[in-house]
Amino acid sequence: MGLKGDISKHPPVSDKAQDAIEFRVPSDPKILKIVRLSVSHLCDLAGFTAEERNGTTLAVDEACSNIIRHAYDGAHDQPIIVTCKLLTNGVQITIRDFGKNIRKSEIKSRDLEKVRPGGLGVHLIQSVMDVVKYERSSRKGNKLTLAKYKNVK
Amino acid sequence: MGLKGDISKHPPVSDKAQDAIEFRVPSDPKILKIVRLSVSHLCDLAGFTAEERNGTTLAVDEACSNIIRHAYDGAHDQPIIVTCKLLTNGVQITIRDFGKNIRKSEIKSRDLEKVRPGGLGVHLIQSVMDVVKYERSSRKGNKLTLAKYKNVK
Amino acid sequence: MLEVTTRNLKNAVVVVIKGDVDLYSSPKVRKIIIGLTKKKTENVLVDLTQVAYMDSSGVATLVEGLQQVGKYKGKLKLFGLESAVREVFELSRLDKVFEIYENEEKALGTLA
Amino acid sequence: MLEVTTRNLKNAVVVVIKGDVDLYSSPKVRKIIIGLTKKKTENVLVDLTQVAYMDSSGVATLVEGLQQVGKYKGKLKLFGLESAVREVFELSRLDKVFEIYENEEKALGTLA
Ligand SMILES: Nc1ncnc2c1ncn2[C@@H]1O[C@H](COP(=O)(O)OP(=O)(O)O)[C@@H](O)[C@H]1O
Ligand SMILES: Nc1ncnc2c1ncn2[C@@H]1O[C@H](COP(=O)(O)OP(=O)(O)O)[C@@H](O)[C@H]1O
Repeated sequence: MGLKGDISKHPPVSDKAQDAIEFRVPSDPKILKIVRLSVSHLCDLAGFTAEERNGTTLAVDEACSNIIRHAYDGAHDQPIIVTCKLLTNGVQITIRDFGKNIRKSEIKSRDLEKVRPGGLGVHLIQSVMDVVKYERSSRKGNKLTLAKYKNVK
Repeated sequence: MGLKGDISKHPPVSDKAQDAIEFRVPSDPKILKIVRLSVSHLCDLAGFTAEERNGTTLAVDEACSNIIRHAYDGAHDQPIIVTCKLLTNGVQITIRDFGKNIRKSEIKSRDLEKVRPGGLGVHLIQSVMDVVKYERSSRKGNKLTLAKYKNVK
Repeated sequence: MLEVTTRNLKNAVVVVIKGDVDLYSSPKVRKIIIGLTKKKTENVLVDLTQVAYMDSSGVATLVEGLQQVGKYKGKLKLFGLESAVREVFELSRLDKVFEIYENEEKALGTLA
Repeated sequence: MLEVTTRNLKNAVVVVIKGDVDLYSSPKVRKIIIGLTKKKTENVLVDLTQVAYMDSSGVATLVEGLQQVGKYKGKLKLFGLESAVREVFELSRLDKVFEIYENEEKALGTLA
Protein backbone atom coordinates (compact mmCIF):
# COMPACT_ATOMS: atom_id res chain seq x y z
CA MET A 1 0.00 0.00 0.00
CA GLY A 2 1.09 3.55 -0.35
CA LEU A 3 -0.12 6.56 1.46
CA LYS A 4 -2.82 6.22 4.06
CA GLY A 5 -3.91 9.62 5.16
CA ASP A 6 -1.83 12.50 3.88
CA ILE A 7 1.00 13.26 6.25
CA SER A 8 1.09 16.88 5.05
CA LYS A 9 -2.43 17.36 6.36
CA HIS A 10 -1.16 16.74 9.85
CA PRO A 11 2.11 18.61 9.97
CA PRO A 12 4.23 17.60 12.92
CA VAL A 13 3.71 20.35 15.43
CA SER A 14 7.23 20.18 16.77
CA ASP A 15 9.95 18.67 14.69
CA LYS A 16 13.24 20.02 15.87
CA ALA A 17 15.85 17.30 15.45
CA GLN A 18 16.43 17.29 19.18
CA ASP A 19 12.91 16.05 19.84
CA ALA A 20 13.65 12.83 18.00
CA ILE A 21 14.71 9.61 19.65
CA GLU A 22 16.59 7.29 17.38
CA PHE A 23 17.25 3.58 17.90
CA ARG A 24 19.71 1.64 15.80
CA VAL A 25 19.07 -2.00 16.42
CA PRO A 26 20.03 -5.25 14.72
CA SER A 27 17.31 -7.13 12.81
CA ASP A 28 17.08 -9.63 15.62
CA PRO A 29 13.62 -10.60 16.95
CA LYS A 30 15.12 -10.30 20.45
CA ILE A 31 15.15 -6.51 20.15
CA LEU A 32 11.45 -6.18 19.36
CA LYS A 33 10.59 -5.95 23.02
CA ILE A 34 13.02 -3.08 23.56
CA VAL A 35 11.45 -1.20 20.66
CA ARG A 36 7.97 -1.88 22.05
CA LEU A 37 8.84 -0.73 25.56
CA SER A 38 10.27 2.50 24.17
CA VAL A 39 7.43 3.24 21.78
CA SER A 40 4.90 2.42 24.45
CA HIS A 41 6.47 4.90 26.86
CA LEU A 42 6.67 7.52 24.13
CA CYS A 43 2.93 7.07 23.62
CA ASP A 44 2.42 7.67 27.33
CA LEU A 45 4.42 10.88 27.04
CA ALA A 46 2.18 11.85 24.11
CA GLY A 47 -0.86 11.45 26.35
CA PHE A 48 -2.32 8.56 24.34
CA THR A 49 -5.16 6.41 25.65
CA ALA A 50 -4.29 2.78 26.38
CA GLU A 51 -5.88 1.77 23.10
CA GLU A 52 -3.93 4.34 21.08
CA ARG A 53 -0.75 3.27 22.83
CA ASN A 54 -1.31 -0.45 22.35
CA GLY A 55 -2.17 0.01 18.70
CA THR A 56 0.86 2.16 17.94
CA THR A 57 3.18 -0.23 19.75
CA LEU A 58 1.71 -3.15 17.81
CA ALA A 59 2.12 -1.35 14.48
CA VAL A 60 5.79 -0.60 15.07
CA ASP A 61 6.41 -4.17 16.20
CA GLU A 62 4.69 -5.55 13.09
CA ALA A 63 6.63 -3.21 10.82
CA CYS A 64 9.96 -4.27 12.36
CA SER A 65 8.96 -7.94 12.17
CA ASN A 66 8.18 -7.52 8.48
CA ILE A 67 11.56 -5.93 7.87
CA ILE A 68 13.29 -8.84 9.59
CA ARG A 69 11.28 -11.45 7.69
CA HIS A 70 10.86 -9.85 4.28
CA ALA A 71 13.41 -7.10 3.69
CA TYR A 72 16.22 -9.07 5.36
CA ASP A 73 14.92 -12.61 4.72
CA GLY A 74 15.33 -13.50 8.37
CA ALA A 75 18.93 -12.34 8.83
CA HIS A 76 19.50 -11.19 12.41
CA ASP A 77 22.50 -8.94 11.94
CA GLN A 78 21.25 -6.20 9.65
CA PRO A 79 20.52 -2.64 10.76
CA ILE A 80 17.10 -1.17 11.49
CA ILE A 81 16.79 2.49 12.44
CA VAL A 82 13.67 3.56 14.28
CA THR A 83 13.17 7.29 14.77
CA CYS A 84 10.43 8.52 17.07
CA LYS A 85 9.16 12.04 17.27
CA LEU A 86 6.85 13.34 19.88
CA LEU A 87 4.37 15.72 18.28
CA THR A 88 2.12 17.85 20.42
CA ASN A 89 -0.82 15.97 18.92
CA GLY A 90 0.66 12.48 18.66
CA VAL A 91 3.75 10.58 17.59
CA GLN A 92 5.54 10.03 14.31
CA ILE A 93 7.77 7.02 13.80
CA THR A 94 9.96 6.30 10.81
CA ILE A 95 11.57 2.93 10.30
CA ARG A 96 14.44 2.51 7.89
CA ASP A 97 16.07 -0.65 6.61
CA PHE A 98 18.82 -1.36 4.10
CA GLY A 99 17.40 -4.57 2.70
CA LYS A 100 15.61 -5.56 -0.48
CA ASN A 101 13.58 -2.78 -2.03
CA ILE A 102 9.94 -3.41 -1.36
CA ARG A 103 7.47 -3.82 -4.18
CA LYS A 104 4.62 -1.61 -3.12
CA SER A 105 2.16 -3.85 -4.98
CA GLU A 106 3.13 -6.72 -2.66
CA ILE A 107 2.54 -4.81 0.53
CA LYS A 108 -1.13 -5.25 0.96
CA SER A 109 -3.40 -6.73 3.53
CA ARG A 110 -5.16 -9.93 2.56
CA ASP A 111 -8.81 -10.93 2.67
CA LEU A 112 -9.49 -11.51 6.35
CA GLU A 113 -12.51 -13.69 5.60
CA LYS A 114 -10.18 -16.58 4.81
CA VAL A 115 -9.00 -17.67 8.20
CA ARG A 116 -5.37 -18.71 7.87
CA PRO A 117 -2.16 -18.14 9.79
CA GLY A 118 -0.09 -15.16 8.68
CA GLY A 119 -0.77 -12.20 6.46
CA LEU A 120 -2.10 -9.99 9.24
CA GLY A 121 0.78 -7.58 9.85
CA VAL A 122 0.08 -5.05 7.12
CA HIS A 123 -3.62 -5.10 7.97
CA LEU A 124 -2.89 -4.38 11.62
CA ILE A 125 -0.51 -1.54 10.76
CA GLN A 126 -3.07 0.05 8.45
CA SER A 127 -6.00 -0.35 10.84
CA VAL A 128 -4.21 1.29 13.70
CA MET A 129 -2.13 4.14 12.30
CA ASP A 130 -3.31 7.42 10.83
CA VAL A 131 -0.37 7.66 8.43
CA VAL A 132 1.30 4.66 6.78
CA LYS A 133 3.69 5.57 3.99
CA TYR A 134 6.15 3.14 2.41
CA GLU A 135 9.00 4.59 0.34
CA ARG A 136 11.90 2.92 -1.40
CA SER A 137 15.14 4.57 -0.62
CA SER A 138 16.93 5.95 -3.66
CA ARG A 139 19.73 3.52 -2.88
CA LYS A 140 19.22 0.25 -1.05
CA GLY A 141 16.48 -0.13 1.46
CA ASN A 142 13.18 1.31 2.50
CA LYS A 143 11.62 3.89 4.73
CA LEU A 144 8.28 3.53 6.41
CA THR A 145 6.65 6.56 7.97
CA LEU A 146 3.97 5.95 10.55
CA ALA A 147 2.02 8.47 12.54
CA LYS A 148 -0.73 8.32 15.08
CA TYR A 149 -2.70 11.30 16.31
CA LYS A 150 -4.67 11.70 19.48
CA ASN A 151 -8.44 11.49 19.42
CA VAL A 152 -8.74 10.61 15.74
CA LYS A 153 -12.14 8.87 15.46
CA MET B 1 37.36 8.90 39.05
CA GLY B 2 39.03 6.94 36.33
CA LEU B 3 39.16 3.28 35.74
CA LYS B 4 37.38 0.90 38.06
CA GLY B 5 38.31 -2.62 37.15
CA ASP B 6 40.36 -3.01 34.01
CA ILE B 7 38.10 -3.42 31.01
CA SER B 8 40.81 -5.37 29.16
CA LYS B 9 40.60 -8.06 31.82
CA HIS B 10 37.03 -8.75 30.79
CA PRO B 11 37.13 -8.58 27.01
CA PRO B 12 33.69 -8.41 25.47
CA VAL B 13 32.96 -11.92 24.34
CA SER B 14 30.96 -10.84 21.31
CA ASP B 15 31.43 -7.41 19.90
CA LYS B 16 30.34 -7.45 16.29
CA ALA B 17 28.82 -4.08 15.49
CA GLN B 18 25.51 -5.73 14.76
CA ASP B 19 25.14 -6.83 18.36
CA ALA B 20 25.02 -3.24 19.50
CA ILE B 21 21.86 -1.29 20.17
CA GLU B 22 22.29 2.43 19.91
CA PHE B 23 19.96 5.11 21.23
CA ARG B 24 20.28 8.74 20.29
CA VAL B 25 18.18 10.73 22.66
CA PRO B 26 17.87 14.38 23.65
CA SER B 27 19.20 15.43 27.05
CA ASP B 28 15.67 15.65 28.37
CA PRO B 29 14.82 14.04 31.71
CA LYS B 30 11.67 12.71 30.04
CA ILE B 31 13.71 10.17 28.07
CA LEU B 32 15.35 8.59 31.12
CA LYS B 33 12.52 6.14 31.50
CA ILE B 34 12.89 4.96 27.90
CA VAL B 35 16.59 4.36 28.46
CA ARG B 36 15.84 2.49 31.69
CA LEU B 37 13.20 0.27 30.11
CA SER B 38 15.60 -0.64 27.33
CA VAL B 39 18.62 -1.28 29.52
CA SER B 40 16.50 -3.26 31.94
CA HIS B 41 15.27 -5.52 29.15
CA LEU B 42 18.80 -5.91 27.81
CA CYS B 43 19.83 -7.08 31.27
CA ASP B 44 17.06 -9.67 31.13
CA LEU B 45 18.40 -10.86 27.79
CA ALA B 46 21.84 -11.11 29.41
CA GLY B 47 20.39 -13.40 32.05
CA PHE B 48 21.06 -11.02 34.94
CA THR B 49 19.55 -11.49 38.38
CA ALA B 50 17.02 -8.88 39.47
CA GLU B 51 19.70 -7.20 41.58
CA GLU B 52 22.21 -7.08 38.71
CA ARG B 53 19.51 -5.70 36.44
CA ASN B 54 18.28 -3.07 38.88
CA GLY B 55 21.81 -1.92 39.61
CA THR B 56 22.81 -1.63 35.97
CA THR B 57 19.63 0.24 35.10
CA LEU B 58 20.21 2.63 38.00
CA ALA B 59 23.82 3.26 36.95
CA VAL B 60 22.88 4.15 33.37
CA ASP B 61 20.09 6.42 34.62
CA GLU B 62 22.46 8.19 37.01
CA ALA B 63 25.07 8.61 34.29
CA CYS B 64 22.53 10.15 31.89
CA SER B 65 21.17 12.39 34.66
CA ASN B 66 24.70 13.64 35.35
CA ILE B 67 25.24 14.40 31.68
CA ILE B 68 22.01 16.41 31.60
CA ARG B 69 22.83 18.30 34.79
CA HIS B 70 26.59 18.73 34.55
CA ALA B 71 27.83 18.26 30.98
CA TYR B 72 24.87 20.15 29.50
CA ASP B 73 24.01 22.39 32.47
CA GLY B 74 20.41 21.33 32.33
CA ALA B 75 19.78 21.97 28.62
CA HIS B 76 17.14 19.57 27.31
CA ASP B 77 17.96 19.62 23.61
CA GLN B 78 21.49 18.25 23.42
CA PRO B 79 22.39 14.78 22.13
CA ILE B 80 23.19 11.75 24.25
CA ILE B 81 24.19 8.51 22.55
CA VAL B 82 23.80 5.32 24.55
CA THR B 83 25.26 2.17 23.01
CA CYS B 84 24.47 -1.19 24.57
CA LYS B 85 26.24 -4.41 23.80
CA LEU B 86 25.15 -7.78 24.94
CA LEU B 87 28.18 -9.83 25.94
CA THR B 88 27.84 -13.51 26.61
CA ASN B 89 28.86 -12.77 30.19
CA GLY B 90 27.11 -9.46 30.76
CA VAL B 91 26.47 -6.08 29.18
CA GLN B 92 28.62 -3.15 28.15
CA ILE B 93 27.13 0.31 27.84
CA THR B 94 28.85 3.40 26.54
CA ILE B 95 27.35 6.83 26.95
CA ARG B 96 28.57 9.74 24.87
CA ASP B 97 27.83 13.41 25.19
CA PHE B 98 29.02 16.52 23.37
CA GLY B 99 29.00 18.87 26.33
CA LYS B 100 31.63 20.37 28.57
CA ASN B 101 34.72 18.24 28.98
CA ILE B 102 34.67 16.64 32.39
CA ARG B 103 37.42 17.22 34.89
CA LYS B 104 38.18 13.76 36.12
CA SER B 105 39.23 15.14 39.50
CA GLU B 106 35.66 16.43 40.00
CA ILE B 107 33.99 13.15 39.30
CA LYS B 108 34.21 11.49 42.63
CA SER B 109 31.83 10.15 45.17
CA ARG B 110 31.50 12.10 48.39
CA ASP B 111 31.73 11.03 52.01
CA LEU B 112 28.47 9.23 52.66
CA GLU B 113 28.75 9.77 56.41
CA LYS B 114 27.55 13.31 55.96
CA VAL B 115 23.87 12.91 55.27
CA ARG B 116 22.85 15.54 52.75
CA PRO B 117 20.78 15.64 49.58
CA GLY B 118 22.70 15.06 46.35
CA GLY B 119 26.14 13.79 45.55
CA LEU B 120 25.12 10.14 45.35
CA GLY B 121 25.12 9.49 41.61
CA VAL B 122 28.81 8.74 41.09
CA HIS B 123 28.87 6.59 44.21
CA LEU B 124 25.93 4.53 42.96
CA ILE B 125 27.48 4.07 39.53
CA GLN B 126 30.77 2.93 41.05
CA SER B 127 29.20 0.60 43.60
CA VAL B 128 27.13 -1.20 41.04
CA MET B 129 29.21 -1.53 37.88
CA ASP B 130 32.29 -3.68 37.31
CA VAL B 131 33.80 -1.21 34.84
CA VAL B 132 33.43 2.58 35.07
CA LYS B 133 35.70 4.49 32.74
CA TYR B 134 35.36 8.20 32.00
CA GLU B 135 37.19 9.59 28.94
CA ARG B 136 37.25 13.04 27.45
CA SER B 137 36.66 12.99 23.78
CA SER B 138 39.53 14.40 21.73
CA ARG B 139 37.10 17.04 20.52
CA LYS B 140 34.09 18.22 22.50
CA GLY B 141 32.39 15.90 24.92
CA ASN B 142 32.91 12.79 26.92
CA LYS B 143 32.56 9.07 26.77
CA LEU B 144 31.68 6.87 29.71
CA THR B 145 32.13 3.13 29.42
CA LEU B 146 30.23 0.96 31.87
CA ALA B 147 30.16 -2.80 32.08
CA LYS B 148 28.52 -5.30 34.34
CA TYR B 149 29.32 -8.99 34.38
CA LYS B 150 27.21 -11.83 35.64
CA ASN B 151 27.97 -13.44 38.98
CA VAL B 152 30.74 -11.05 39.97
CA LYS B 153 30.60 -11.22 43.78
CA MET C 1 11.88 -14.98 28.88
CA LEU C 2 8.57 -16.37 27.64
CA GLU C 3 7.45 -19.39 29.62
CA VAL C 4 5.05 -21.97 28.29
CA THR C 5 3.89 -24.80 30.51
CA THR C 6 1.12 -27.35 30.21
CA ARG C 7 -1.22 -28.67 32.83
CA ASN C 8 -3.17 -31.89 32.30
CA LEU C 9 -6.76 -31.96 33.46
CA LYS C 10 -9.17 -34.87 33.21
CA ASN C 11 -10.64 -33.81 29.90
CA ALA C 12 -8.32 -31.04 28.66
CA VAL C 13 -4.76 -29.77 28.52
CA VAL C 14 -4.26 -26.18 29.63
CA VAL C 15 -1.37 -24.35 27.93
CA VAL C 16 -0.22 -21.58 30.25
CA ILE C 17 1.69 -18.81 28.48
CA LYS C 18 3.59 -16.23 30.49
CA GLY C 19 5.23 -13.26 28.80
CA ASP C 20 5.01 -11.40 25.50
CA VAL C 21 4.23 -13.43 22.40
CA ASP C 22 6.05 -11.93 19.43
CA LEU C 23 8.25 -12.96 16.51
CA TYR C 24 10.98 -13.90 18.98
CA SER C 25 8.92 -16.01 21.32
CA SER C 26 6.03 -17.39 19.26
CA PRO C 27 8.05 -20.39 17.95
CA LYS C 28 8.12 -21.64 21.54
CA VAL C 29 4.33 -21.41 21.77
CA ARG C 30 3.97 -23.07 18.38
CA LYS C 31 6.14 -26.01 19.36
CA ILE C 32 3.98 -26.81 22.37
CA ILE C 33 0.62 -26.32 20.68
CA ILE C 34 1.55 -28.21 17.53
CA GLY C 35 2.99 -30.94 19.77
CA LEU C 36 -0.41 -31.30 21.44
CA THR C 37 -2.28 -31.36 18.14
CA LYS C 38 0.06 -34.05 16.82
CA LYS C 39 -1.01 -36.18 19.79
CA LYS C 40 -4.60 -35.31 18.86
CA THR C 41 -5.29 -33.76 22.26
CA GLU C 42 -9.06 -33.39 22.28
CA ASN C 43 -9.38 -30.15 24.23
CA VAL C 44 -6.63 -27.54 24.25
CA LEU C 45 -7.29 -24.54 26.49
CA VAL C 46 -4.87 -21.64 26.12
CA ASP C 47 -4.44 -19.53 29.25
CA LEU C 48 -3.52 -15.98 28.21
CA THR C 49 -4.00 -14.40 31.65
CA GLN C 50 -0.30 -13.62 31.90
CA VAL C 51 0.19 -12.41 28.33
CA ALA C 52 0.32 -8.63 28.19
CA TYR C 53 1.26 -8.50 24.52
CA MET C 54 0.68 -10.57 21.41
CA ASP C 55 1.50 -9.71 17.83
CA SER C 56 0.39 -11.25 14.54
CA SER C 57 2.93 -14.07 14.79
CA GLY C 58 1.27 -15.14 18.04
CA VAL C 59 -2.17 -14.88 16.50
CA ALA C 60 -0.96 -16.90 13.49
CA THR C 61 0.29 -19.62 15.82
CA LEU C 62 -3.10 -19.89 17.48
CA VAL C 63 -4.89 -19.92 14.11
CA GLU C 64 -2.63 -22.77 13.05
CA GLY C 65 -3.46 -24.65 16.24
CA LEU C 66 -7.17 -24.09 15.65
CA GLN C 67 -6.89 -25.48 12.14
CA GLN C 68 -4.97 -28.53 13.34
CA VAL C 69 -7.47 -29.46 16.08
CA GLY C 70 -10.25 -28.95 13.53
CA LYS C 71 -8.80 -31.77 11.44
CA TYR C 72 -9.52 -34.33 14.16
CA LYS C 73 -12.60 -32.57 15.57
CA GLY C 74 -10.77 -31.39 18.67
CA LYS C 75 -11.27 -28.02 20.36
CA LEU C 76 -8.94 -25.10 21.00
CA LYS C 77 -10.30 -22.41 23.30
CA LEU C 78 -8.73 -19.26 24.70
CA PHE C 79 -9.27 -17.57 28.02
CA GLY C 80 -7.99 -14.68 30.13
CA LEU C 81 -7.30 -12.15 27.36
CA GLU C 82 -5.86 -8.83 28.53
CA SER C 83 -7.22 -5.79 26.72
CA ALA C 84 -4.15 -5.36 24.48
CA VAL C 85 -4.40 -9.00 23.40
CA ARG C 86 -8.15 -8.77 22.89
CA GLU C 87 -7.61 -5.72 20.66
CA VAL C 88 -5.31 -7.72 18.34
CA PHE C 89 -7.96 -10.40 17.93
CA GLU C 90 -10.60 -7.78 17.23
CA LEU C 91 -8.42 -5.94 14.73
CA SER C 92 -7.72 -9.27 13.00
CA ARG C 93 -11.45 -10.08 13.06
CA LEU C 94 -10.65 -13.35 14.76
CA ASP C 95 -12.57 -12.62 17.95
CA LYS C 96 -15.56 -14.38 16.38
CA VAL C 97 -13.48 -17.25 14.97
CA PHE C 98 -12.02 -18.34 18.30
CA GLU C 99 -14.00 -19.43 21.31
CA ILE C 100 -12.85 -16.90 23.90
CA TYR C 101 -13.75 -17.13 27.61
CA GLU C 102 -13.18 -14.92 30.58
CA ASN C 103 -11.41 -17.49 32.73
CA GLU C 104 -10.48 -21.14 33.04
CA GLU C 105 -13.65 -22.08 34.88
CA LYS C 106 -15.86 -20.72 32.13
CA ALA C 107 -13.77 -22.35 29.41
CA LEU C 108 -13.90 -25.69 31.24
CA GLY C 109 -17.64 -25.34 31.73
CA THR C 110 -18.15 -25.54 27.96
CA LEU C 111 -16.50 -28.95 27.63
CA ALA C 112 -18.70 -32.03 27.35
CA MET D 1 2.96 10.17 34.65
CA LEU D 2 4.07 10.20 38.27
CA GLU D 3 1.19 10.79 40.66
CA VAL D 4 1.62 12.20 44.13
CA THR D 5 -1.37 12.50 46.44
CA THR D 6 -1.72 13.17 50.13
CA ARG D 7 -4.07 11.65 52.65
CA ASN D 8 -4.72 13.30 56.00
CA LEU D 9 -4.95 11.07 59.03
CA LYS D 10 -5.60 12.15 62.62
CA ASN D 11 -1.94 12.39 63.54
CA ALA D 12 -0.10 12.17 60.22
CA VAL D 13 -0.15 13.01 56.52
CA VAL D 14 0.50 10.12 54.16
CA VAL D 15 2.20 11.05 50.89
CA VAL D 16 1.29 8.41 48.31
CA ILE D 17 3.70 8.25 45.37
CA LYS D 18 2.79 6.27 42.28
CA GLY D 19 5.29 5.80 39.47
CA ASP D 20 9.03 6.09 38.90
CA VAL D 21 10.88 8.78 40.85
CA ASP D 22 13.73 10.11 38.69
CA LEU D 23 15.26 13.39 37.55
CA TYR D 24 12.09 14.08 35.54
CA SER D 25 9.56 13.40 38.24
CA SER D 26 11.28 14.08 41.56
CA PRO D 27 10.54 17.84 41.46
CA LYS D 28 6.86 16.90 41.79
CA VAL D 29 7.60 14.85 44.90
CA ARG D 30 9.78 17.61 46.29
CA LYS D 31 7.06 20.22 45.88
CA ILE D 32 4.59 18.21 47.95
CA ILE D 33 7.01 17.16 50.67
CA ILE D 34 8.59 20.58 51.07
CA GLY D 35 5.06 22.03 51.09
CA LEU D 36 4.22 19.83 54.09
CA THR D 37 7.41 20.70 55.94
CA LYS D 38 6.73 24.41 55.40
CA LYS D 39 3.43 23.87 57.20
CA LYS D 40 5.42 22.05 59.90
CA THR D 41 3.41 18.85 59.47
CA GLU D 42 4.39 16.81 62.49
CA ASN D 43 4.34 13.32 60.98
CA VAL D 44 4.96 12.75 57.29
CA LEU D 45 4.63 9.13 56.12
CA VAL D 46 5.79 8.40 52.59
CA ASP D 47 4.03 5.48 50.92
CA LEU D 48 6.41 3.92 48.38
CA THR D 49 4.35 0.79 47.74
CA GLN D 50 3.68 1.85 44.15
CA VAL D 51 7.17 3.07 43.36
CA ALA D 52 9.08 0.50 41.29
CA TYR D 53 12.06 2.76 40.66
CA MET D 54 13.85 5.58 42.45
CA ASP D 55 17.14 7.21 41.55
CA SER D 56 19.45 9.48 43.53
CA SER D 57 17.34 12.56 42.79
CA GLY D 58 14.42 10.86 44.55
CA VAL D 59 16.61 9.85 47.45
CA ALA D 60 17.96 13.41 47.67
CA THR D 61 14.40 14.73 47.84
CA LEU D 62 13.59 12.47 50.77
CA VAL D 63 16.85 13.40 52.54
CA GLU D 64 15.91 17.03 52.14
CA GLY D 65 12.48 16.34 53.61
CA LEU D 66 14.07 14.50 56.53
CA GLN D 67 16.33 17.44 57.25
CA GLN D 68 13.43 19.89 57.10
CA VAL D 69 11.20 17.96 59.52
CA GLY D 70 14.23 17.62 61.81
CA LYS D 71 14.35 21.39 62.16
CA TYR D 72 10.96 21.46 63.92
CA LYS D 73 11.27 18.03 65.56
CA GLY D 74 8.80 16.42 63.17
CA LYS D 75 9.07 12.92 61.75
CA LEU D 76 9.41 11.60 58.20
CA LYS D 77 9.02 7.86 57.81
CA LEU D 78 8.98 5.63 54.76
CA PHE D 79 7.06 2.44 54.11
CA GLY D 80 6.37 -0.12 51.41
CA LEU D 81 9.78 -0.15 49.69
CA GLU D 82 10.04 -2.44 46.66
CA SER D 83 13.33 -4.31 46.39
CA ALA D 84 14.77 -2.01 43.68
CA VAL D 85 14.01 1.02 45.85
CA ARG D 86 15.38 -0.64 48.96
CA GLU D 87 18.61 -1.40 47.10
CA VAL D 88 19.14 2.29 46.31
CA PHE D 89 18.79 3.18 49.99
CA GLU D 90 21.20 0.43 50.94
CA LEU D 91 23.75 1.43 48.30
CA SER D 92 23.47 5.04 49.53
CA ARG D 93 23.86 3.82 53.14
CA LEU D 94 20.67 5.65 54.02
CA ASP D 95 18.73 2.58 55.08
CA LYS D 96 19.88 3.25 58.63
CA VAL D 97 19.28 7.00 58.46
CA PHE D 98 15.60 6.74 57.53
CA GLU D 99 12.94 5.02 59.58
CA ILE D 100 11.68 2.41 57.12
CA TYR D 101 8.61 0.24 57.75
CA GLU D 102 7.01 -2.61 55.93
CA ASN D 103 3.57 -1.07 55.59
CA GLU D 104 1.36 1.81 56.67
CA GLU D 105 0.04 0.02 59.71
CA LYS D 106 3.52 -0.55 61.11
CA ALA D 107 4.59 3.00 60.34
CA LEU D 108 1.47 4.38 62.06
CA GLY D 109 2.04 2.12 65.05
CA THR D 110 5.27 3.99 65.83
CA LEU D 111 3.56 7.35 66.21
CA ALA D 112 2.84 8.66 69.66
N1 LIG E 1 9.06 -4.57 5.10
C1 LIG E 1 8.67 -5.32 4.04
N2 LIG E 1 9.52 -5.57 3.04
C2 LIG E 1 9.14 -6.32 1.97
N3 LIG E 1 7.92 -6.89 1.85
C3 LIG E 1 7.02 -6.68 2.82
C4 LIG E 1 7.36 -5.89 3.97
N4 LIG E 1 6.27 -5.86 4.75
C5 LIG E 1 5.32 -6.59 4.15
N5 LIG E 1 5.76 -7.08 2.98
C6 LIG E 1 4.97 -7.89 2.01
O1 LIG E 1 3.59 -7.78 2.37
C7 LIG E 1 3.01 -9.07 2.61
C8 LIG E 1 1.99 -9.00 3.73
O2 LIG E 1 2.64 -8.78 4.97
P1 LIG E 1 1.93 -9.16 6.33
O3 LIG E 1 0.54 -8.62 6.30
O4 LIG E 1 2.77 -8.72 7.44
O5 LIG E 1 1.79 -10.74 6.32
P2 LIG E 1 2.92 -11.87 6.22
O6 LIG E 1 4.20 -11.20 6.48
O7 LIG E 1 2.52 -12.83 7.28
O8 LIG E 1 2.79 -12.41 4.84
C9 LIG E 1 4.20 -9.97 2.93
O9 LIG E 1 3.94 -11.31 2.61
C10 LIG E 1 5.30 -9.36 2.06
O10 LIG E 1 5.23 -9.85 0.74
N1 LIG F 1 28.81 13.70 33.30
C1 LIG F 1 29.42 14.59 34.09
N2 LIG F 1 30.00 15.67 33.56
C2 LIG F 1 30.60 16.58 34.35
N3 LIG F 1 30.72 16.47 35.69
C3 LIG F 1 30.18 15.41 36.29
C4 LIG F 1 29.50 14.40 35.52
N4 LIG F 1 29.08 13.45 36.37
C5 LIG F 1 29.46 13.84 37.59
N5 LIG F 1 30.13 15.00 37.57
C6 LIG F 1 30.73 15.70 38.73
O1 LIG F 1 30.79 14.79 39.81
C7 LIG F 1 30.09 15.32 40.96
C8 LIG F 1 29.40 14.20 41.72
O2 LIG F 1 28.29 13.72 40.96
P1 LIG F 1 27.11 12.95 41.69
O3 LIG F 1 27.71 11.93 42.58
O4 LIG F 1 26.20 12.45 40.64
O5 LIG F 1 26.41 14.00 42.62
P2 LIG F 1 25.71 15.40 42.25
O6 LIG F 1 25.53 15.39 40.76
O7 LIG F 1 24.42 15.36 43.00
O8 LIG F 1 26.66 16.45 42.71
C9 LIG F 1 29.15 16.34 40.40
O9 LIG F 1 28.84 17.35 41.31
C10 LIG F 1 29.93 16.90 39.20
O10 LIG F 1 30.85 17.88 39.60
